[in-house]
Amino acid sequence: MTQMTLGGAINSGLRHALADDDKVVLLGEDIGKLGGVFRVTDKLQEEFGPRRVMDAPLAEAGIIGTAVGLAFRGYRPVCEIQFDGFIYPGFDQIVAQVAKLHYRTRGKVKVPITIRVPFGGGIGAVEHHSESPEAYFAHTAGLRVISCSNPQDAHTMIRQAIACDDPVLFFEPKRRYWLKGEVSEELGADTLPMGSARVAREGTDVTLAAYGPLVPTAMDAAAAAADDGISIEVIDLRSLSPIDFSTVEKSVRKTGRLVVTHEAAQSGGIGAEVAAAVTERCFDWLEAAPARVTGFDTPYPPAALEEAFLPDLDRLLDAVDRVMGRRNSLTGWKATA
Amino acid sequence: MTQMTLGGAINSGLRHALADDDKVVLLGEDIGKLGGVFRVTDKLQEEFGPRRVMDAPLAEAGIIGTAVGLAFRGYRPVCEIQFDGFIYPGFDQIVAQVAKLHYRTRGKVKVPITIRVPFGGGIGAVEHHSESPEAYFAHTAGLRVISCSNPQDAHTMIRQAIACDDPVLFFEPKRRYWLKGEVSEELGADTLPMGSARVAREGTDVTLAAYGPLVPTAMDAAAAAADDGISIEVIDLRSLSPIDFSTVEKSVRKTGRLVVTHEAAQSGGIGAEVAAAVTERCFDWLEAAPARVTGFDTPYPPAALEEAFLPDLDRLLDAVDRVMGRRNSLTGWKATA
Amino acid sequence: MAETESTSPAPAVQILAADGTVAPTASAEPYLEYLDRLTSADHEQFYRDMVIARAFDTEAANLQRQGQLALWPPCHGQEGAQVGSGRAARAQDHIFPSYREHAVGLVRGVDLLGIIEVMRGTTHFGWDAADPSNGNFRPYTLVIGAQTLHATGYAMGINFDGATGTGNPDTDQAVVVYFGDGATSQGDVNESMVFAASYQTPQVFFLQNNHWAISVPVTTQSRTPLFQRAAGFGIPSVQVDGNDVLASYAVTAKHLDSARAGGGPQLIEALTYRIGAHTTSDDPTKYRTQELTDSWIARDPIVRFQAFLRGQGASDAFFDGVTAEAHDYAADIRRRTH
Amino acid sequence: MAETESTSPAPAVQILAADGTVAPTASAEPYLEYLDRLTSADHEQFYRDMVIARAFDTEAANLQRQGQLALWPPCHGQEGAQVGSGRAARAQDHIFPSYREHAVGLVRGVDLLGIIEVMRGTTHFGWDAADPSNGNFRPYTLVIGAQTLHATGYAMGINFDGATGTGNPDTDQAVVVYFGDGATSQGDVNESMVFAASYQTPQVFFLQNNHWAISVPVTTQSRTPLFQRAAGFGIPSVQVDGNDVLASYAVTAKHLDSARAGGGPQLIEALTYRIGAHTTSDDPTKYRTQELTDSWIARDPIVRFQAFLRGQGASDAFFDGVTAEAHDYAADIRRRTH
Amino acid sequence: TADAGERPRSTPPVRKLARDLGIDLTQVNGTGEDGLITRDDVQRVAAAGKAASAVTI
Ligand SMILES: Cc1ncc(C[n+]2csc(CCOP(=O)(O)OP(=O)(O)O)c2C)c(N)n1
Ligand SMILES: Cc1ncc(C[n+]2csc(CCOP(=O)(O)OP(=O)(O)O)c2C)c(N)n1
Ligand SMILES: [Mg+2]
Ligand SMILES: [Mg+2]
Ligand SMILES: [Mg+2]
Repeated sequence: MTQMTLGGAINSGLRHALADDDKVVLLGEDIGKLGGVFRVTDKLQEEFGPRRVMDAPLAEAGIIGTAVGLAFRGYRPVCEIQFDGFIYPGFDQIVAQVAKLHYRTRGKVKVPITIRVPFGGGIGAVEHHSESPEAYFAHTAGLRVISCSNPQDAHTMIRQAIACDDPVLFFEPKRRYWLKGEVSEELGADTLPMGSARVAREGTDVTLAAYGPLVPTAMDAAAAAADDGISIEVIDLRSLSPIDFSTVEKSVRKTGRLVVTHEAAQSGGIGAEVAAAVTERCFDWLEAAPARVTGFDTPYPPAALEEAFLPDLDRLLDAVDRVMGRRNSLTGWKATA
Repeated sequence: MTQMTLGGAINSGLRHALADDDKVVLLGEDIGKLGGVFRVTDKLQEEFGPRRVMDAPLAEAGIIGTAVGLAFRGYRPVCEIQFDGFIYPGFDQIVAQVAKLHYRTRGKVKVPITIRVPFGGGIGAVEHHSESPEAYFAHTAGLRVISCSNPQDAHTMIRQAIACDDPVLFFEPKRRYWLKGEVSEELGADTLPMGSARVAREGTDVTLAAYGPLVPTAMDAAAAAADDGISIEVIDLRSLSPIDFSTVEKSVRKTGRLVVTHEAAQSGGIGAEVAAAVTERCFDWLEAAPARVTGFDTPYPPAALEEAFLPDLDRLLDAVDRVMGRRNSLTGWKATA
Repeated sequence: MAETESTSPAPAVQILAADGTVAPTASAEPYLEYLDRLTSADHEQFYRDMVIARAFDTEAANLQRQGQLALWPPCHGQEGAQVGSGRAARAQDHIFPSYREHAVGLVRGVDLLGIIEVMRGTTHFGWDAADPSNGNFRPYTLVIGAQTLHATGYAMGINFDGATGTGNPDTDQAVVVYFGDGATSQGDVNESMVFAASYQTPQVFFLQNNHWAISVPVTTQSRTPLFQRAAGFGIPSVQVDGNDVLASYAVTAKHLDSARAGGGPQLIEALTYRIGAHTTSDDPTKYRTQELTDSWIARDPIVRFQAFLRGQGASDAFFDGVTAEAHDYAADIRRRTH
Repeated sequence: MAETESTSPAPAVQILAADGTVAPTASAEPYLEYLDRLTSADHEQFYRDMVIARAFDTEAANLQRQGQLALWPPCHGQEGAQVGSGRAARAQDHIFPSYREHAVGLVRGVDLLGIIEVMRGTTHFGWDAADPSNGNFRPYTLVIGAQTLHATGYAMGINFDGATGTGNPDTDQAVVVYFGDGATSQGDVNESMVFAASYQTPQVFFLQNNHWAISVPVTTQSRTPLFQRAAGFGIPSVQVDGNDVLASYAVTAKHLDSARAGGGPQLIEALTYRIGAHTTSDDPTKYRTQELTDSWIARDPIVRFQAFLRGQGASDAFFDGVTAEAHDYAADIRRRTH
Repeated sequence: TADAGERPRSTPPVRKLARDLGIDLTQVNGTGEDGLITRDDVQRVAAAGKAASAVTI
């Protein structure tokens, strides 16, 4: 076990992947000498050379599209998209090519491409640098979409993503890059498989499902609620496509209440799918309608307003109150209309 | 009132828009001399000239991006994307520019762009020509997303979209282009405003929400269910962002049961949002979990398989049985797990 | 002065005059050595390829009319560009087609029933490029221009593998990517040229300028000869008469060898014409005159090459044999489609 | 022959030698008449603009270090390219910047506090291009290259309005769009050239080649001088010494007039250098040497133009006045930021 | 009635009814499919409770 930051844990995961399989290549903007704008690829070019770790020309469609060709040739490309808001020029190649090739070719062609995307807000950035585009990809059949929330998962999951023969969108919670934790670089039999959710804290009253940057916030909410006599079970979804509904279902059948949270806009976000699917699976067990605590249905605001935009402890606890049927000082909401 | 096909009704709506406001310009691939691959812009270039109805170079980002500039200049561009599957190269300009400009400029800059997209399957087409990408845009704050299901709405809604100062994605159900109906070209006080849903058929047992190509299928299902003693209320959502939830809510509080349907993949589709939001709004009135009848979570299949992929009468009626708690011959499904 | 001016380009490389006589343009000079290597069996093969492709194409259009196929994109008129370039590629080369390269698929050994199956909607796939019998000919790509980036990425991989530039033209690999005049406007195609130049990929961009993107003339995409686009990306380029199968062959062979020898990406613009509709769903009478089409029919690549072969002494028996062979090919496709 | 070769380009247009003496290159000849029109008051204004922009830029970087701004993208070193081109645009022209055109904003009359506000995260907007006091200078665009298409669409609209090409250079409108060397790789930028050429828009593409896209050298984007990219799109282009404010002025003025007179789109590549970091979050020591930066500091556009003005007899009082004015401008920004 | 650790099973309107009547669903036997607590089950318990309290008073 080594103490690492979340960003450092990804760096070390990438180093393992590069060392283990010489078909692994990294490409992206500024990932070479600079080591990426978040230094997640720090020193990797120095170590593995500019052929394995490539500074691509400034074009996201070009990065994804050439990665497809590299995958055809037997490579396992790991693309970095510099910021969430710059993935859209590559959207066509991801959605119409990367996602469809395995299906199109009846399984003959595999595209083991990993697309790393630092995502989410909370770092005071300018426009386009704080987006949460994960729902676009989770709605796209043919892609795996995962997101990590702590250094160990960051390390494990990037290695699993690269080892996986399916294309994977790997969403890295950029405001947690500096979060520290113990990381084991031994991936063993007890490592959670890709695609599985994790019960991050057990509880009996309310299930709180989160992923990526909001898992620590959810853990804080659980701690605060415990003081208030409410027992929250926190689930770190980890995989957004497919979603490990059996873990969520088991929890909600126990608690009867669900709160789901993300930074992305509410309408059509991951929370809608979680709420709808859990309602389908757990209808007879539900004490209250699943509640969503999300970014608002506006573009991401200027940094000065992001605190108001991002789900926080207060908004999570308010939702907990709502599903518990309790009024509270924040919204004064009543359990039944 | 004139008898028109749905495609003809859009053509006539475009003609009105071009005639009423000389700032309206059409641009797209093959929309001029050819009149579009579906002939929706038939004769419009002949009538209004190549400056008003433009055959653009073959580049979707270019079409949307130059439309943004034209909007800055005071124009009201109407872009045609030739097929649903070709909107993705323009995704960045739509999501990062068109959708954000009004918010970014604190309301100073309006982008009254209409993006017309023939969408959906059922015409036996080759790959990329049968997609349902509407959920991507409904999840994008700053866009209006609408879809028509009959000639009158097609005519009314394209004119409303063009007149609207917000950017509008207009999804045209391509397999219904030849659907005929009476169309009044007088938009009067009784015209439904943009953004509103329509109760297409009244009923008391189950609310069936559909849009675009599946509204006629939903009407057929309601007719069939009536024979079986089940009274279905069909709601044509018409607007997918924002969704007119007050109309849906009113219906579900009456019926206690909701089925929602679309061709797009289930995970993260419009149905997830409808199910989640209706559960939030109508929880205490719900007799069963809202059911979704959608395309599968795979890429759109080859045409030979599309019948199995697309929601049809049987699958709708099966879902109706499920929310009614009835077993049926199709799935033998039980109301509770 | 530093200003660039579009000087009027030298005439396209041509070997055969319209009447089939050998009359190379001055611009053809650097390519002539590649023609010297061709035997008369090669010539006959080129002819056979074109005629079979034409018969296949005609049969497929018939099948579409009979409701067997959703749609058919004909390659009629483009056989010279396609057979010439397809035959120029070596066995170890990798081919990234768009969706109209039926004749290329044929010469690479693909069972063209795969194309039929894609167009009749029974599969999105068609054939497996990893199966050696398919000549490294990748499945079709329907999103305009997307395959150019895949081709460039693949060619990057060839470089990384050290599978090119060793000096052995018989094993050094290269990539040919096909795309249309309309496709040149897409961002992806331009980005693929950026990446290709940056990574100096062993790759030939083979642009079939058939003068139309559905109903839109090439002049809407560019007011400048398209082959000139490449120079600004640092990619050497040349324009060739695409209806001259020998010119298409020689130019492609030379530029492929140059690419495989470490010369980096190359671009060839083949001037040709889409004689038929864009697809069977299209109605060209809406946007172009029959006179224009007729003027290109007069430049038919098969007719021209037939005249050349006659000049070389090919017999009626040969032509009849090819006709019969083509007929059989088409009949076989028809039989297996039902 | 039809093959294109990248011939080594003529030297960039330059008016002032590095020491500030007037020594036009041969390539500058067509542009000289535009310089004749400048008065010494104009010259003094150019200098004032550059010095104020530099002071503003320095102040903004300080504010960032003090935690007032999330980030600052400095324009240090690019003032010659920006002031020259910005001053060349006429009042009726429309300007589409990227995110580093602080000096252009200044000369168009924008209150630069708006840029500060964007970078400190209090707004995404900054200023209203429809407000006449902002000189038709549109808000910044942070998505690389996206604004080039907006500029082209806007210029299409100018054409449609008949607001250009009437023969009156004082009212005929044109568009200037700014973008970087890195941006040239984006599909959008290439598509904007396609549309501009197709619609023959009254538009100047002003490419500031500051040699870096964050840490990536321009050679990764292109192995060919970037201005040559335009020719293949049918767009006349020229390379200019961007650190020579007079050259930047004259070249932009002439090409803008050509665009407004119906000459269609034009492209100017201004060779300059990003002296500072990409933004205050960047660490250039990771990827470039101080020697290289120093070699460009030696070509500072302000120093060079100061030498020119001294040669023209400008007084110490003038220079001191400008320094004081710049100081006041920066102090005012600082005061209003807090 | 319910699996270990799982909640009593019912539907939202029945839960609301129980809430309104002050009835704890863990104390109700479900007679519906697979033990689902129905409207009738709640009403039966309510009636019994009323009867019980009537007796107590
Ligand atoms: C991204 C995208 N946009 C639009 C289309 C629809 N479309 C199919 S073929 C075509 C014209 C292509 O022209 P060109 O590249 O010249 O190829 P050709 O058909 O002439 O061989 C268009 C617009 C598409 N397939 N993909
Ligand atoms: C589409 C997109 N991709 C990536 C980025 C991140 N990014 C910001 S600036 C930059 C480099 C831009 O280089 P250049 O175009 O030369 O402009 P310069 O910064 O040198 O002025 C990059 C990669 C972005 N803003 N937009
Ligand atoms: Mg074409
Ligand atoms: Mg693009
Ligand atoms: Mg730069």
